[in-house]
Amino acid sequence: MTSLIWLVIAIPLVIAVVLHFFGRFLGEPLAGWLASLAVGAAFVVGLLAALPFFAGEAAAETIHLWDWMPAIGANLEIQWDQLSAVMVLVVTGVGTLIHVFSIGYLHGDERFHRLFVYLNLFIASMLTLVLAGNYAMLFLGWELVGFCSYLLVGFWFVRPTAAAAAKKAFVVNRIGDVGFTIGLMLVFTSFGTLSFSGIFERAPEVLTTGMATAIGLLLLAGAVGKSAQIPLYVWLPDAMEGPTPVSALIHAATMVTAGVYLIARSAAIFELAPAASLTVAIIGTATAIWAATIALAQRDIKKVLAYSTVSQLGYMFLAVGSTAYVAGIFHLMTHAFFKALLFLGAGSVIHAMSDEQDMHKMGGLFKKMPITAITMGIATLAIAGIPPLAGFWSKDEILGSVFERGGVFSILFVIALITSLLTAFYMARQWVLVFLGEPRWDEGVSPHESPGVMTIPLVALAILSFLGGLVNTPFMTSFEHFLEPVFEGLSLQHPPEGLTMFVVLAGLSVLAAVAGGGVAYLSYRRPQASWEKFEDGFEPLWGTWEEAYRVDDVYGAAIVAPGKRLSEWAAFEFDLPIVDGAVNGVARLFAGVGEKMRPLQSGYVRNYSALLLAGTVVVVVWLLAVGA
Amino acid sequence: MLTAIILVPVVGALFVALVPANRKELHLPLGIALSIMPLAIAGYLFWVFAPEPGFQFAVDVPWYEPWGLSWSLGIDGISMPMVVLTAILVPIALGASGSISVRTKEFIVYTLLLEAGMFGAFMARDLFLFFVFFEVILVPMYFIIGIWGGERRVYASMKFFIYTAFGSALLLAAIIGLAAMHTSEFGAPSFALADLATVSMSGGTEKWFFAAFALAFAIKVPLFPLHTWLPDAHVEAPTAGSILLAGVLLKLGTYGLMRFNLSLFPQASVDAVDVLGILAVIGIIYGAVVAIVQPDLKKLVAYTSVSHLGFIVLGTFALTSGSLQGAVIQNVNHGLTTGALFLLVGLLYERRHTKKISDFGGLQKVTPIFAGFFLFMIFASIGLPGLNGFVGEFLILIGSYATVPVLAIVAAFGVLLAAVYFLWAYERVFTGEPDREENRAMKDLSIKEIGLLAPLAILVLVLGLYPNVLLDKIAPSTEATLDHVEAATGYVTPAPGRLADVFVVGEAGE
Amino acid sequence: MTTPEISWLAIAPELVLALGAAVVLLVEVQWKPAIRLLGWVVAVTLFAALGLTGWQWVSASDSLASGDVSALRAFSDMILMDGFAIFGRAALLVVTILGVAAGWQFFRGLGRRGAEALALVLLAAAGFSIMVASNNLIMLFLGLEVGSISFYVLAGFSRESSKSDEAAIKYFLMGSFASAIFVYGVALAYAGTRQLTILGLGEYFDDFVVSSPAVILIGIGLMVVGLGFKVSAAPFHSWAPDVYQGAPSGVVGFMAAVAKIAGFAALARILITAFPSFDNTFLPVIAGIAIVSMLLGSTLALVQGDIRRMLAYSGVAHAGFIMTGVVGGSTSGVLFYLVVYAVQLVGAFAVVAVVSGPSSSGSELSSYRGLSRRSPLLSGSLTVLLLGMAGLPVTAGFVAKFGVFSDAWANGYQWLVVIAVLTSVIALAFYVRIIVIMYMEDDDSEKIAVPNTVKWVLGAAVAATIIWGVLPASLLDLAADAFPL
Amino acid sequence: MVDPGWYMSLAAVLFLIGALGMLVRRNALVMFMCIELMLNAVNLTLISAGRAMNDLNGQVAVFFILVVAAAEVVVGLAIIVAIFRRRSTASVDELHELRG
Amino acid sequence: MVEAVVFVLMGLSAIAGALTVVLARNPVRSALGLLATLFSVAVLYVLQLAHLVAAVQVIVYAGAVMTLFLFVIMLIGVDKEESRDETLPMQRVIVGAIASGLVILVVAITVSGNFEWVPAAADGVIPEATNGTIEVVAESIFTDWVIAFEATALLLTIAAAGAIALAHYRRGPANG
Repeated sequence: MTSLIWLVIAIPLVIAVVLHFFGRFLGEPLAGWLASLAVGAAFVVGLLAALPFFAGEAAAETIHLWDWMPAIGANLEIQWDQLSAVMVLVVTGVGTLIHVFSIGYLHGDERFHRLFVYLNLFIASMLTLVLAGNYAMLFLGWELVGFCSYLLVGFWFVRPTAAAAAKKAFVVNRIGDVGFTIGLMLVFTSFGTLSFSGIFERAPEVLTTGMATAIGLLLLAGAVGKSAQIPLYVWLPDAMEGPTPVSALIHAATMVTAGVYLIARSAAIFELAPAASLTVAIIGTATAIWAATIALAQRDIKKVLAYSTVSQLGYMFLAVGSTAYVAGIFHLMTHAFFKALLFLGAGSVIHAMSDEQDMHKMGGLFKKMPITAITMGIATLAIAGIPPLAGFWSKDEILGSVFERGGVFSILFVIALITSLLTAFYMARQWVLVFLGEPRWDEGVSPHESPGVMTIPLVALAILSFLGGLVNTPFMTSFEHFLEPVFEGLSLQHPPEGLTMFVVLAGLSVLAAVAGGGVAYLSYRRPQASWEKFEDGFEPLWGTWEEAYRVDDVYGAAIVAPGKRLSEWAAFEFDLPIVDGAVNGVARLFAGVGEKMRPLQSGYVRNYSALLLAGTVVVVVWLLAVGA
Repeated sequence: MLTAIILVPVVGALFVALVPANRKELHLPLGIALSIMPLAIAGYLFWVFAPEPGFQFAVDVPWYEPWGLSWSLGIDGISMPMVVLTAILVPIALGASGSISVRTKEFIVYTLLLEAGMFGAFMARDLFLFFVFFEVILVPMYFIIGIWGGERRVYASMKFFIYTAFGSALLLAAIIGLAAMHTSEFGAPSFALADLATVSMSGGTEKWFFAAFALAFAIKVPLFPLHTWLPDAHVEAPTAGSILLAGVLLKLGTYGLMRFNLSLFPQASVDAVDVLGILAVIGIIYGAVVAIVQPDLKKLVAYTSVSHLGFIVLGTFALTSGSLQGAVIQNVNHGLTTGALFLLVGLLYERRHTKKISDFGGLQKVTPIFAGFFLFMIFASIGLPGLNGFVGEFLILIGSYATVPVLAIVAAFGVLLAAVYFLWAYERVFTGEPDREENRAMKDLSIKEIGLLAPLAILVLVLGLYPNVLLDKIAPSTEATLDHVEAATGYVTPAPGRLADVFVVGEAGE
Repeated sequence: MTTPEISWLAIAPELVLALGAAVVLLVEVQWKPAIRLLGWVVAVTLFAALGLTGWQWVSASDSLASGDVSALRAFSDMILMDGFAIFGRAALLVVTILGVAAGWQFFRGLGRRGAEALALVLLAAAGFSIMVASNNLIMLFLGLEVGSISFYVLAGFSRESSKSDEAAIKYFLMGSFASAIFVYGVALAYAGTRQLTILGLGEYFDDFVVSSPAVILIGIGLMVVGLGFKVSAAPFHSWAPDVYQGAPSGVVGFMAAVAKIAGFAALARILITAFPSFDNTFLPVIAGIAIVSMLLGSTLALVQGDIRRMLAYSGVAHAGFIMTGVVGGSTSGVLFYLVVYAVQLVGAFAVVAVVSGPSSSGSELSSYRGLSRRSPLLSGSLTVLLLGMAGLPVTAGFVAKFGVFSDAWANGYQWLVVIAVLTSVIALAFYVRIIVIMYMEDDDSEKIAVPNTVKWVLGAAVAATIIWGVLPASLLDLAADAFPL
Repeated sequence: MVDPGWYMSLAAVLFLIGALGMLVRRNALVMFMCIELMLNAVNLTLISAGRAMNDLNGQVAVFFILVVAAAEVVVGLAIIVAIFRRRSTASVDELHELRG
Repeated sequence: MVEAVVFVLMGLSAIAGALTVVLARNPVRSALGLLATLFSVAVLYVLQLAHLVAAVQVIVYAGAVMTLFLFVIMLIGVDKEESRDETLPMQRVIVGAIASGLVILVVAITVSGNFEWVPAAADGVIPEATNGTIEVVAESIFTDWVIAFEATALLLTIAAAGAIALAHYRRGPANG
């Protein structure tokens, strides 16, 4: 079965191609179902292939597909181990649900089938990423998902904002990719290959700490871009221009977590570069709190989730940065569940509110759409970290590991704790604003519960968010055991042993969660006027948060505008007048010389004979000079 | 076989010339048909070509012994891809010339002659012969630009002609000099590449000769700061002209650098790595930066060529297996993608009679297929993995680091800029609401036009995912070239520059 | 009382030409026949001469094979029958044939005076071919004058334009001035060596070492100037543009081409055969003249508004290129270049003659606008010929340039070659200018009818340009065999 | 007897005078006389050289140069007359239509 | 001794004549100056035993050529005095430059001393030249130089034909 693992990539890919050419004829909803089916099939294949791992038998293997760029030891080969298995299952699993959801969500869009082409393509790319057996192929998937996100964010390209957002997403990612590429240069020069199997065993004897740190940081640059960390997170909020299911799939569950995956994958290298790891952790933490604060004040339902995603990714970075890779991946998984759920829920809401996204214009939707409300509620609790939901376990493991690490990490621990408080706050705020309180809808909107194709995925994800955490509790660390072979021989960071420590830490985090959530609930339960006053109470902070610290403006002024000016200067004030001017100048020079010499041919015989005689004299003198 | 592939277009051209001028409807189909024949031969060559170093299908017919001239052709892993590329692009270029209404006949004739010239230049194993073709190519291209070009066609064609001729003038001097040195050393003149490579010369002389060759090719490439003829030529040239210019003619420069500079002047090449590398990298960044704000779509693409060919030059002189293979295959890749892009821009122009970006907008809604192809080619050119552009650039970048780390790092930013200029252009041309009336009325691609683009798209995809169809056949020759350089100079490529250094993972998978 | 030694074969072609001229004149006086009859006479004469030249070639190569060199010296060393002379003579005759055919409209237009013109053409050909064959410098001078004087007359032949006689007087005054200088050079060389023959000089310098060569050097210098004038090398070129422009376009091509061939043949023979022992002295000077000619010629040609002036200046540049070949020290390169260039030049002027009337003076570039529409034949062949002159590959012009440059390089004048190739780029520029006008500027004035004679000429010229460009061996071998004695 | 060098020096002087005359006179006829002057200088040189080296060829050569000179005179005067017919002037300064 | 005196006299008159040619403003004067020179040169020929040449010089030149000259001068107007003022810009300068250049050249040559007009004969004494009598010259002309002699025929033909073509206006359609 494992030898057929390539099917996981192939199936969605093929279906994508099929839909690309014939989707139009299949039309709605058939195209959607076919696509979902494909992803589902991929999930099944992945599951079957992963069974041996669950049994704890099979070891990792590398399946060589075909040569790609032998000269740099980069071929298309699949690395099939527990880590990739987890990723595959998460991607395909969540992917399937989101596909189904999209069928309902995109009902009536004239480019219905197109979306599923892109989505399937994305799934295929994402799987390529996680199944890659070498950095080149990983980069292949890495870029392809970026490409798909470009397509999907710009799905409604007629909206200039969407088009711009798509471009922004791709370009910002590219910035990180430059770092990634350079990192790969270093990797190749140090190892003479890009293949994981060739790198990780030999890492310790090949790499110096310096080199390891350099590589680590450069890979980090790539990860920062893809996973929307400081300073490159700015593309993610804009990316919300895409259809909501897309946001759920790409910008919550899967693609953005690629950075985390990359670092976890490269654990062997980070192992040798503590400095790099520390940087990862710091960036993660910083992002976590930074984004959380912004999320506090957002009015757009999706923006809240977007920043929350950024913040949660920060958590994961913190985890992998403090070498708690398992915790990181674990949180990645649970986050995939509940954040996908949240986005889909938000999608369902937006769908119901006929594309209204401003939470100030919502409220009191609970009665109208109970399923959405409840499922989203579960997700909210999960992300807030209320036991025994998934979020609690994963977040708690991260906090625990960080705490256990001690030293500098203690500070990070504190910040992370505060962040979880904020998280609880803004999530609760969102839920309350949307579902409770008196309706603040615009006239004409008549909310209604979404159809089954949309609610069923919600329910499914709700269940996952509820139970997903149980795979790895301090009491039953099966997930950890499952992943152990991947990180063999690396010093993994674990939460502190012992029940007491666990209770204390859990208590702390729960306390934070409850506090945040409670405050939010109490303040936003009350009528609009009062909670608006409450928000004003935080001015000017609140305003800054709402405007996301105006980072975009800063970047615009600091990078984009000067770049444009430079380019214009180069094009119109340097290239044309100077470089090209020189060329034309030479041409004109000769013509000019010619014109200057024309008078020589005055038309007067006597000038001519003078010239002749002068020439004669010169020749004779020269001859005599040379000869005698 | 090789002689045939050159003669077929020539004879074809004469044949077309004989067709009465009033039978207009015949000319274009005839031309396309005639250009398919070389394609068939090229396909056969590609098929039969064995992945070994050295020249294959060699032809050696003495031409004028007293001067040591000989009609000697042959293809190896470096030239074979170029021959195939040429054979592919010419029919497409002709197919894209449906809009050429005046003097169609002459147009076909020139194009076919151009094709013959390009074949010859890529296959020549005798420097005199090479120069003949290298120079002859200018004439038909000059006419193509000058007669069927845009408003400033005269200026552009003149500039193209004279500028490039200037480069080749010194090349001629250098060739003469080499032959003379061969005569004085071995008693008999010869222009055969193999013979001239054995001429022993002092370092200084070698540098001078190298400079002459490099200058000629650098102008063709074009390498910063010798690039300014290119935008003008492209903007004015008709679609077919642009396709062939960007697709093939520029490659003569990079090809020349690989073929002649490396094998004739190894020492000088090794010494020049930094100089040319720096120029190449400047070209990469500069071309990209300048491209960003170009108001004219065609000019933009032209400047991107400057940027992309910088990669090829960098790869060539990084002198590692990876980078050199990358350079060779990037020759093909750039030919395909940029050729396709020029074709698309040309189709835009046919529809709207403007190339100014600001005149467009929202086209994706009106012409989805068009937009699709455009986006596809853009991303191929940006270097999206899975498409061909990536393979070349990645090989070049990763490969170059071993020898010129700093340059490789800087070059990596070119990839970023590529995304900037192309995506911004795409955004302005294709996305948004189609506001202008004429844009809303624009027709999408016809079946015929799709027929022209599809082959390119397929090749782009194939080369992106399975480049080995070429790399296998390229590698032996590039290795041979590098061995030659190392042997002749005692220069040692820093690990892991050569294939031997590549760490092969135990045959995983089965 | 010794009897003169006569070798009819050695002078047979000239004899035929002279007879032809006489016949033309006498028949004209006596019967006033239709001009085309005279045309046939001329044609027969020229082809007969050409045939005899071929015969000379055969016998010359025979006697070379049999090692009997003395058979090649005729009339007590006055003239030679070596390959060089014969090749040059053949070239002259071919060019004359083409020239007459190209200018036929002109001759016909002259009516009664046509006979004199034709006779002068024949006599000029005879004179220059004597010049090419001469061993004795005075003999050479005679040939030179025979040719030149007929040219002075031809230049002023057309009475339609006032430019014509201006051209004539300028050509005449400058020409005789240059001749005087040349012959003074001869005299000085004689004074310095007691030798009047080229071979004699060569042998003299083999036997004696000249202690104070000043006189000889001045002599060489003056001879170079005199011949340099004939081939319009700068700075002795000033007559050329005015004469090319003023003289009737029917004959100017012929004049230019023939003068170049004869002048360079003589120059090469003198320098290479007579004064080899001084080459280190005069080669730099020749190289200098070459450079001045190339630069001045091409830069001035760039800015000309009249195609004939342009061709004149380009001729100056070409003189420079051929000088490069002379510097290269091998006659074969020079001869090849001469033939190719002469043919191309005649062809080009044939076009000029059609476009701007056979007896006109001056032909504005503007009158070539849109020629590609008005007469594809003319524009096409002119394009080929111009590209040939520009020295683009697959034209004979390229092979020619390549040859002379190689020689110069091998002879140690690398810097000269570099300058030469660079100037050839400038040259390319002004040739291309005309192509631009013909092809890229439209003007739908009426079509141009091309006379058959011109068609043949163009056919021949274009064929030669292409064939010798692709398969130069045929001509190059001949040129290689045509070394001076 | 007088050293032949003197004769030749004299010839040289005459030659130069003639040459310079070409530069300063604008009457076609006079310029032409200057050329005759130069040719005479040539002749004188030849004869002196021939005498000095006891070689008859010098003298013989002079004959032919004389003939050439005569022929030139005929044609030259014809041209001058022709021009005079058209413009009634013999001053070459007035002929500069062709230039540049 | 006699030779020396005659040489000096005739040389001076030759130079004087030459200068007249160049400087006289009236073409007739120039013609006469030229005549003077021709005569003196003829005398110098005689001094050098070139009797026949001298005779021819007088007959052909003084007799035929100069007559022709004077005839033409009369034809195109004797009174045409040529003004001295130089109309061409720079011409004076150029001439001055060239002249001075020549002077410098001559001086340099004489100073350098390494200059001899004719190669010194082996035994140092100049051989006694043979008289340029009709016989010897004629023999040479009609044996060694016969071909050149024939060639002069061409010259004369051209001269005739050319003169007619240029100067003689027939009645005829093609030319007025």
